[in-house]
Formats: sequence, C-alpha cells, structure tokens
Amino acid sequence: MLHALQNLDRRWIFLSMLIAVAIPILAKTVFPEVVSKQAKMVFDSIENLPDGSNILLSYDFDPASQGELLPMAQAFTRHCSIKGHKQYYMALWPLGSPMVDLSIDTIESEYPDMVYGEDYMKFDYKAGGEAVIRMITQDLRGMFPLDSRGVPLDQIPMTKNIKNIQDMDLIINVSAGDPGTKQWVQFAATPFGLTTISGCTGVQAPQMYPYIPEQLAGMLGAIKAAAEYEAAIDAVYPSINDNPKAQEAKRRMGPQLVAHGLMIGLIVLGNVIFFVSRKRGQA
Amino acid sequence: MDKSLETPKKSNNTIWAIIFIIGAIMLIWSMTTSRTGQVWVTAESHSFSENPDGVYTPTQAGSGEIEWTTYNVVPENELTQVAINNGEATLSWSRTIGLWLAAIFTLFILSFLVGDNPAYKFAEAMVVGTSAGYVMVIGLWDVFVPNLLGKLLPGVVQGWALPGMSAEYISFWWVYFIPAILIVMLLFQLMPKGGWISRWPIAFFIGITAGYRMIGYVEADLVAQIKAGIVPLWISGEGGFEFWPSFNACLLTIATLSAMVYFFFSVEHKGLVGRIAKVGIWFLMITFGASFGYTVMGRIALLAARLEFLFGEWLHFIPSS
Amino acid sequence: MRKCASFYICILATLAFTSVSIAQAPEPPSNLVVVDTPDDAGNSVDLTWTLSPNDVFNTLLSDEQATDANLIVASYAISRITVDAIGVTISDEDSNWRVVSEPAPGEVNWTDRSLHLGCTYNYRIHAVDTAGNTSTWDVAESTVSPVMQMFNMSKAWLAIFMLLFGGFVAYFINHARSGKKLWVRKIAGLEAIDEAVGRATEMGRPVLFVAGIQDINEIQTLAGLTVLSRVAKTAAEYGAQIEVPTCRSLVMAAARETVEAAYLSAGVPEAYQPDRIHYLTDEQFAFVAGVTGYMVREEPAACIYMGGFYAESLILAETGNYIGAIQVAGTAMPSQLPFFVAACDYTLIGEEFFAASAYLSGDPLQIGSLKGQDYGKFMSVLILVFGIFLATIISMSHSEEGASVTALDYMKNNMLGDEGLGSFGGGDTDIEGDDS
Amino acid sequence: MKRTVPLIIAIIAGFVLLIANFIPFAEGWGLTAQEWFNILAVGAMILGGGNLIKLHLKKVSSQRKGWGYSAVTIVCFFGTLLIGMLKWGVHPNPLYANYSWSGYYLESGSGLWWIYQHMVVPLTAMMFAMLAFYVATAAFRAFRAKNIEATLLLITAGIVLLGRTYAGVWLFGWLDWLPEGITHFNLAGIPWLPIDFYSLQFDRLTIWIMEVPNTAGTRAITIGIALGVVATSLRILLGVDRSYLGQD
Repeated sequence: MLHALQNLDRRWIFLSMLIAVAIPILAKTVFPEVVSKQAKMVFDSIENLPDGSNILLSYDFDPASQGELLPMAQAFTRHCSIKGHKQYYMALWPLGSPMVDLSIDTIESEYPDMVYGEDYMKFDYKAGGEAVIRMITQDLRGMFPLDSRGVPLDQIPMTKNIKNIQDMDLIINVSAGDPGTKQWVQFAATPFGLTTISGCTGVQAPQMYPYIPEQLAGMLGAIKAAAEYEAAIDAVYPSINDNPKAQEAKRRMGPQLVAHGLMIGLIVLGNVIFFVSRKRGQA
Repeated sequence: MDKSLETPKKSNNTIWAIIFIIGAIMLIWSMTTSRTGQVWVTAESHSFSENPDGVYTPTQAGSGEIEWTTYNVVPENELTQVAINNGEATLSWSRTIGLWLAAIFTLFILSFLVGDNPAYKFAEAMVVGTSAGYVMVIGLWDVFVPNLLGKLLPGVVQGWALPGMSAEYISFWWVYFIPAILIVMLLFQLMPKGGWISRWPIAFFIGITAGYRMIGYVEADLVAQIKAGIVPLWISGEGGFEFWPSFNACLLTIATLSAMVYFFFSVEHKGLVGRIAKVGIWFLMITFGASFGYTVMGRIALLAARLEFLFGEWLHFIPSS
Repeated sequence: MRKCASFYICILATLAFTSVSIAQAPEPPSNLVVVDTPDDAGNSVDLTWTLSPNDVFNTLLSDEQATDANLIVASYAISRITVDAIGVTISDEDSNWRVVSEPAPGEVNWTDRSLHLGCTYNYRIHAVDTAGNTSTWDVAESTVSPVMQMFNMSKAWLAIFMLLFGGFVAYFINHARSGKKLWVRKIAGLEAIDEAVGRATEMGRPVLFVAGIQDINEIQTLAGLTVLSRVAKTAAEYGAQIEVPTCRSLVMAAARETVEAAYLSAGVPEAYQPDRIHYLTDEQFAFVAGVTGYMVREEPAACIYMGGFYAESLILAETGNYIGAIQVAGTAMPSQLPFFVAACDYTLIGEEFFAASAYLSGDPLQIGSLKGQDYGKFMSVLILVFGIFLATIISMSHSEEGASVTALDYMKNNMLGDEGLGSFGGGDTDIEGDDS
Repeated sequence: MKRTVPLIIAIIAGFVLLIANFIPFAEGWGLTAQEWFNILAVGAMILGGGNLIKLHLKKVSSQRKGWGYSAVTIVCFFGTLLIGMLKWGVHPNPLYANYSWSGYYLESGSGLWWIYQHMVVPLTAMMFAMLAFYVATAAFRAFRAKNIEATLLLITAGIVLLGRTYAGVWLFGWLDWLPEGITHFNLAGIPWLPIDFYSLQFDRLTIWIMEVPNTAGTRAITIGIALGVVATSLRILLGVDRSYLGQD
C-alpha cells in the first residue's frame, strides 16, 4: 500500500485535479459569500465617490490571467457604470487592450445609455510600463495624443479639461504582474497622493498588504475577493442579480472549494507517507 | 515530464484510447443535444456618404458611397429557430472553425499531462510565434505610428492611418529623430557585427530606469513603509484599553523588526541577535505560507476558466459566459 | 468657531431672504479664492470656494432650503479667462470665459493644472441646479499668475533620505574598493551546498545547477553565476560531475567561463567538460521540460537552483524531490520563495542570496553595497523604533499636545510625509520662491 | 566610443530623471527623456521578435532536432505580423469612413482578431492554467513538513486555502450550536480581554494572517528590496557598475 502510494503515477493526481475542478463547474455549484473588509473597502471607494467622478481603469493583464482577473475587471466596470462615473480605460500590457474591449462591450450591451467620449473612453496601449505611469501623472497628451478611436483629446468632452491623471478621483488597477499595482503605488499613488485601488492575482496579493490603507485604498486579491465584491454590489444593487454574467466570480468559487480541499488532502497524504516511510526506514 | 521513468510506454496507448473514447462520447452527447461549437451571427450594414463639409457621415443602408457589413455574434440563449429560418441569423464559418481550433489547441496543451507529444510541441511552437508577432503589431499601431511616425511625418500619418491627428509639425519636432536613431542603433544587436552600437540605447534605457526606480522605491517602499510601520503599541478606544488591537500592533512591530534583523549581514546570528533572527524567520515563513495559499488559489482559477470555455462555449454543457 | 458660525448664519439668512426675489435659481457659491500651487513648475493654481447655500452637502443648510428640491445644486461650473500673457499668444478660446471644470456638489476645491507659465488668469464659479438653472457668477477676488518654484520643498526630506541612503552605499563601496576588508556574516546555506556536492560525489552521481531563467543582464543571474563558481570549484576538488543547462545562450557562455576558471583554480583544468554546460531553449516551459527530462533520466544527487525563477520553480523542485535529490535553492522572487522553501532542503531567501554572492565573490562593489544597505536598514529600524516609542507614549498618556506630539507629527508629516522641512526647531527654512 | 559614450549617456539620463523630481524647472526634461524611453521600448519589442526569429531560423537552417517546430513558430510569427500590419479584414473607422487605413487593428471579425481570439487566447491561457496540475503533484510529492519552518509554512497555507473558500465558514458551523456564553466571554472577568471563538473561524483567521504577520514579513522584505534597488541604481548612476557595457 505504502509502496504503491509512494510510486503513484502522477497522472492520477492530474486526473483528480481535473475532476475536482470540472465537477463543480458542470454541477454549477454556488456558495454564499461573506463580504470581507478588503472587498468592502474597495466597494466603498467607488460607491462613496460623487456620481460622475473621474475614474481611471488600467488593465495590466493578459488573456493568460483572465481566469483570475476578468470577473473583477467586469465587476469594476458594472459598478462604475451603475454609479455613472466617467471611466477612462487604458492598458500597460500589450495584450491588455483586448481586455479593455471586453469591458467596453459590457458597457455597450448592458448600459446602452452611456455614451462613448462622455461617460467612458479608451486609450491605446503604450509601451514603457512604469515610465508611462510617470509620464501621465504630469502630461496625459504627451503620451496619448489621440484616444483609441483616433480622436484628439481636445475634441472629446471627457478629456478636454484633463491635463494629467492627477485630475482623476480614483485609479483602479487590475494587475497580473509587472508593470502593475506595485508600479501604480510607486509612481502615482505615493508621490501624488492619488487614491488607488487594485485588483490583482493571488500571486501578487500578499505583497500588496503593507501598502494598505495609506498607499492603496483597497485591494481585491484573486477570485475569492472578486466573488465578495460581486456580492457587495448585489447587496446594494439587487437588479444586477438577474445578470448571470455579473456572477462569474461567485460561480468560480465552487471549483475553488473542491480544489483547495484536494490540495490540502494531497499535502496531508504526502506528509503522512513521508513520515511513515521515514519511520520504517529507521526501524 | 519524461516518459522513461514515470510512464511505462505500454500504458500510454491504453490511456490515450480511454481519453479518446471519453472525448468522443462527450462530443457526440453534446452534438446531439446542442449546436456544439457553432457560432451564429447577424449582419449589420454600415453606410456612409459625404456631407457638404466634406465629412463622411452615416446614412441609410444601401444609399451610401462607402459601405460595408460587420457581423455580431448571437448569444447561444438568444438564438431562435425563427431567426435561423428567416435568414436573420447565419452560421459564421470562420468563427465556427476558429472556435473548434481554439478548443483543439486547448486539448493539445492539456495532452502534455499524459506525456510529452508532438501535438503539445506543435501548440507550443505556435503560441511562441503568434504572441511574438501579435505584440509587434500592437507596438507598431499603438506606439510607433502615433508617437513617433506621427511626430516625424505628421502629414503622411494624418492622411493614411490617423485622420484625427493634426497634419502640422509641432515645435521641436526634429528632436524625435533622437529616439528614432536610438531604435535603429538598438537593432544593431541583431547584426553579426557592430553589436556595440546597441550599447548607446541600452545605456539610455538603464540610466532612465535607474533614475526613476531609485526615487520610486525610496519614496513608496522605504519612507512610506517606515511611516506605515509607526503605530502606537497601546491602543485605547471608548471603553479604555483594548487588548486585541494592542496585541496585534505589538505583534506587527515585533514581526517587522525581527524579520529585518534576519536580513542584517553585518552581525553574526548568535546570542540575542540569533534568537531574534529565529523569530524573524518564523514570521517570514508565515508570510510565505500566505503567499503559497494565494498562489495556489490563483492557479486553480485559471484552470476553472479554461474548463468553462471547453464546457460552455464549445460543448454547451453549461451556459457560456 | 461658534462666533464664526453665527456670522455665517446671519449671512445665510440674508441670502435666503434675497433668494426669494430671484426667480428659481440656486444661490451662488462664494469666497472663490485662487492661489498659486506651491512646489510646482508654474503650470497650476489651486481654487477654493464656499458651498452654495443650496448645496445638500452644506452643513449650514437649513431644513427649509433642503426641502426645496428645485433649487438643489446639481453641479458647479468653473470658468477661466486668460487676461494677460507674456511670450505666448492667447488663443481665441482662452481670451473668453470658458468652462474648465464641473465639480460635483460638496466639493470645495479644485486644482487647474493646464496653465502656462507667464500667463495671468481669472476665475469665476456658479452653481447649476437639477433643472439647469444657473446662479449668478462669483468671480475670484484677484487674478493669478502661476509661479515656478526653484526647488520642490515638499520633497526636501525625500532628497535628504536619498542622499543619506545613497551616501551609505557610496561610502562603503569606496571603502571596499580601497582594499579595506569588510566583514559579512557567513551564510548558512553555503555549507548546505558543499554538503550536497559531497554527497553527490559519494553516490557517484552528477550535480545539477540551474541559474534561473533570466538573461545575463539581470542581477539575480549574476549572483547565481557567482554561486556556480563555488559549486564548480567544490565539484572539481571532490571530482564530482556538474551539469548546467541554461535558458539563455549568453548565460551559457558566461557559465562556461565561470566553470572553466573554477576548475583551473581547483588545479584540475583537464576535468572540465564544456559540453556539460549547454543552452536548451528560451521558452520557459520548454526549458523546464528539458531540465526535468534530464533529472528523471540521470537522477542527479544534488540539485542547486540559484537565480531568478518564475512559475517553473514549482515544477523543478517537485521533480527534484521525486528523484530524491538534495536540493538547495536561492532566489529573490518573493512569489516563488514559498515553493522552494516547502520543497527544498535549504533556501537562500531574497537578500540572503545576494549576500551569499557577495560573500563568495569578495567583489568590493557587492560587499560595499551590502554593507551600505545594512546601515540603511539599521537607520530604518532606528526611525521605526523611535516613532513607535513616541506614538505609544502619546497613546498611553492621551495627550494631544506637547513635545512628543510635535515630534511625532513632524516625523510623520514632514520627514516621512510631504510637508517639506517645515519650521521645526524654530529655524526659518522658507527659501526664496517658496510661497506656501 | 564603445564604452565612454554609453556610460555618459546612462549617467546623464539617470540624473535628469532624478533631479526632475526635485527641481520643477527640470520637470520638462524628465518628461522628454521618458517620452523617448517609451518610444524606445517599442524598439525593444522589435528586438525581442528579431532575436526569436534569428534563433529559430538558425535551428531550421541547421536542421537541428525539432527544427520542424521552429518552422511552425516562424510561419506563425510572420503570418501574424503580416496580417496585423496590413490590417487584413479591418474596415475603416466609422468616424473617418473615407480613410481606408483608419480602422482598429483588432476589430471584431478581422484577421488579427481571429488569430488573437482563436490562437493567442486559448494557447496562452491553457499554457498558464497547466500550473494548477503541477501544483497538485507538488502538493503530494514535494511539500514536506521536514522542519519547523516548513511546518509553519504549510499550516499557514492550509488555513489560507480553507479560509479563502466557503469551507472557512462551513467548518466552524458548529460554533452556532454553542451558547453565547461559551463562544464569547471575558477571561476571569477582566473587562478588557474579550475572547471570541468566532475569530478562530478560518476566514477570519486568514484575514488576520494577511493583515498582521504577512504585512509585517512583507514590509521587512519590501524595505530590504528598496534598499537593494537604491544600491544597484546608485552604482549605475555613479558609473562604478559597468557590467551592462559588456566586455571588449
């Protein structure tokens, strides 16, 4: 038995992980969410702004991470749209631009009253990472002469009177790495005191905690926080409950629960085998 | 990774056979119950004609001077037999083939779990080529054309790709020759000889990075972090002394300081310092444990999203999002 | 304070009275004051105003006004005119009043950042209600010309810290270069490496070394190569075989040089086999597949990972564990450290890895910087301890003023904040041009 | 020429950026330098693509093992590049209908969009998602509680894993069955020391771990890294570290 477990073909483990994730997806299991402090802080920083505030949303992630980050990015878009905030989208990753398009699609299909150029707009991708952040804290036009539709910023109502991103009331950053939340904190939030919130991958989340609350007004770490944030929006705006697309992160918590359980089971089992075999080896 | 130790060769064929059979059953089941992997679209026509100002504005379909058609995807749950019958919705072959390819490529990569195989290698070669090409196209249209070419040849760029741009030269437009020359110098690195020429732009890169990183890190990660670490160890609220907040503040301080002591390299880890460093390493381990948990959580979310794609968009077992 | 309030109530009463006579329009905001923004390049000014009495956020609002839904302020509008300019021509648009901002109700300040140095501007503000009726304009008392400051005083302490921390590093680098010996503590992980190589020799199996997947210009790769030189030397002395697959061709070239030199210094140049140090591929996962393939085939007795790693850290450590090798790792990637710590026998954590490299190489640049950083850390700890001490005293004594409060405020707001040098200690630090 | 000029360029560029933070007059210089930097970053992208292709071309021309896959990479690269550069299948921008090149390069339905949607997205996303499987095998075969440090790490990880799902709440559901006098009480009548067993619920414990020990540990690491960056940057700005200039 012990020997068999020690030499277990690892494809059995692969298979168990596949099943652990697939079954809850097919069964469409959804668990209730308790809104934690962090998710509440993020919700409040958008909710408590006066309607029509300027919000910069920077999508610094790519399709590889969209499983973790797209639900929260979409939740940010929906929340900002419900509140009628002016949304300025940008991307610091070359593959972030199509992620912004997905949010724009959401606005167009779910909030048809919002007008491009008055309520939301998109800037192109620009290369340079943190240097782009530094530059637009002082001069937006130097980096973005045109918006993504090729219109000069002076002809767009939303950007006409915007000199740089110090004119923003809030910066939302959805980040999968570098450049991402750390760079926004270093080059926008700390030197200029701009209120910044972040949605980031699980890999980065623990490293952002020291910045909260002074340098980062709130943070959503990975899919769990996205689910809590969705729940927070649901609680205040129940109409969004009917939209299955707005429940994506909550749906994804089902696979998470089973897979986390599997992970703990595997670690425990692995250690039991380790200790038992070590004992026998000594005996 | 390697087959020799972990996977006896003969078992491979059995596994492949089982996988193919299960896959075929799922596919047949899906195809008998739904429109597996089909993408239906509706047409939308765009029509423009010139107004007296010389600007092209949208007009009635069919009456414009410039016309084209785009297609919008009909979501699975909105697709009705009526719409199909009256020709409103049509099957998009390019998107349907694309969806099947996307699913097949996903399975190619998944096949690596059984063992290294040509399908995986093929998919891997493709991802490297397409993503590199894609990034270069974006760099061209989003940065190179508007931010460099648009400054050096504003008239040409305005009349060609960015009609909204001003066709006039800005003052000091010629300084943009400097980054243009630096790019050319950078590309010398690809040449068999003259690689040293690329040192100029690389030095520029490194100098700028060093300059702004130094400020950014000192301001946000050093000074601001010290400030954030200054908390009173004795916290009292309305009801007087509060134990748990004070306890947390003490723990936070002890943990921060002891972990910093661990990273002192001018002192031997002996005696008191050694013991403090030991406490520091324990707190670091808890930090790493938290990081471990979060990372695992993230990795699983990625897999869940891909399976949702396979089961939803492709096989229609669950509503696609 | 109370006096002030009653004064405002008087004004309000008057205003409320007069508003009846004006047909259906909100009261204008008042007291528009425009001043130059301190510490800038002369392209912005700060505006402040007092809320309109019809603003729901106005704390002085009487119930009667609040119920008048028609008059509630929906937004404000600020407009600007350029009255004078030196050196630039004023465009037609700017020579007339034009709206430059529409603050939401409840807001009492705004910064106009799109100004030009050398121009003079005037501002006015009015309130707009939900029906679109506008109040009369409240014009700023005086025009304003933005001024450029010589030095950004709000960053004065930042500059001091930069000089201080930079000074430590520069001093110690200089010190080390002048030939003085600087002491760095022994790094425990290095003994683990020797042990691992020793065991590999006993078992007659090779030693695997991976220097991360970053390119040669990254500092972690360089540190990894320094450790490699130690590993190679030990292996050469013991007569163990060493295998170094690399992810970048340049790293391969550097690794070959390093290993050759190590074998030479161990006195066995003939045992050096360059083919054992080979480049696999640039692609992350393909590289790991290649390395793990080697691992399960050859079963090295010791696996040493030193450098910058990403997601592949997990796969490497897992395979190494499976084949029962002794594993030693070192990286400064915070997100990958947990996996190495959990799966390897010994891990050099973050800076420890750089310290190991400095310790081994004896390079004055590395040792000097390490020493400088230690002093920087020491100073950070001192500031932290002193600040916590002050904060605790204040909190225990419930005092709201006194020397400790002043000192803590100065620390947090001036030294570690953005209020500049201030006037702590009584000295006049206000320099020319700083009109804050 | 080969080493001195680059050294001067690096030092000047670095110092311009540095002083632009402190002297408002120099702000404009800093902005110009950064604008060049961002444009040059595109040059780095081209260089990256060029290096990749050079490498794979070499493999193909020498017909080394697996050269067929390199050929696939090259074909995919040039195919994507060509389709994207020619804006294949892209309609004009509706705002400027008479400019045929004015459209969005990633317009839905265009050639590049097709490649992005059906090749780039599934391939990159699945490649990354494979880590979920590796993490599972590593859990079984590699993560061992062999000493106090590793044990602490694994226990924390377990709590966080459970605490970040519904299991964190569910596992402690039995607390609701207990009378309040047991779940909440003050130790030995000391009023300032409230004990609340609900705080041990894994979801709350996770939040505590993140906010106290994790924040502290990460803060220590962050401060250390910041000082390290100061040291490396300074070595470049003072011209003592010239490793980026290479050997010759």
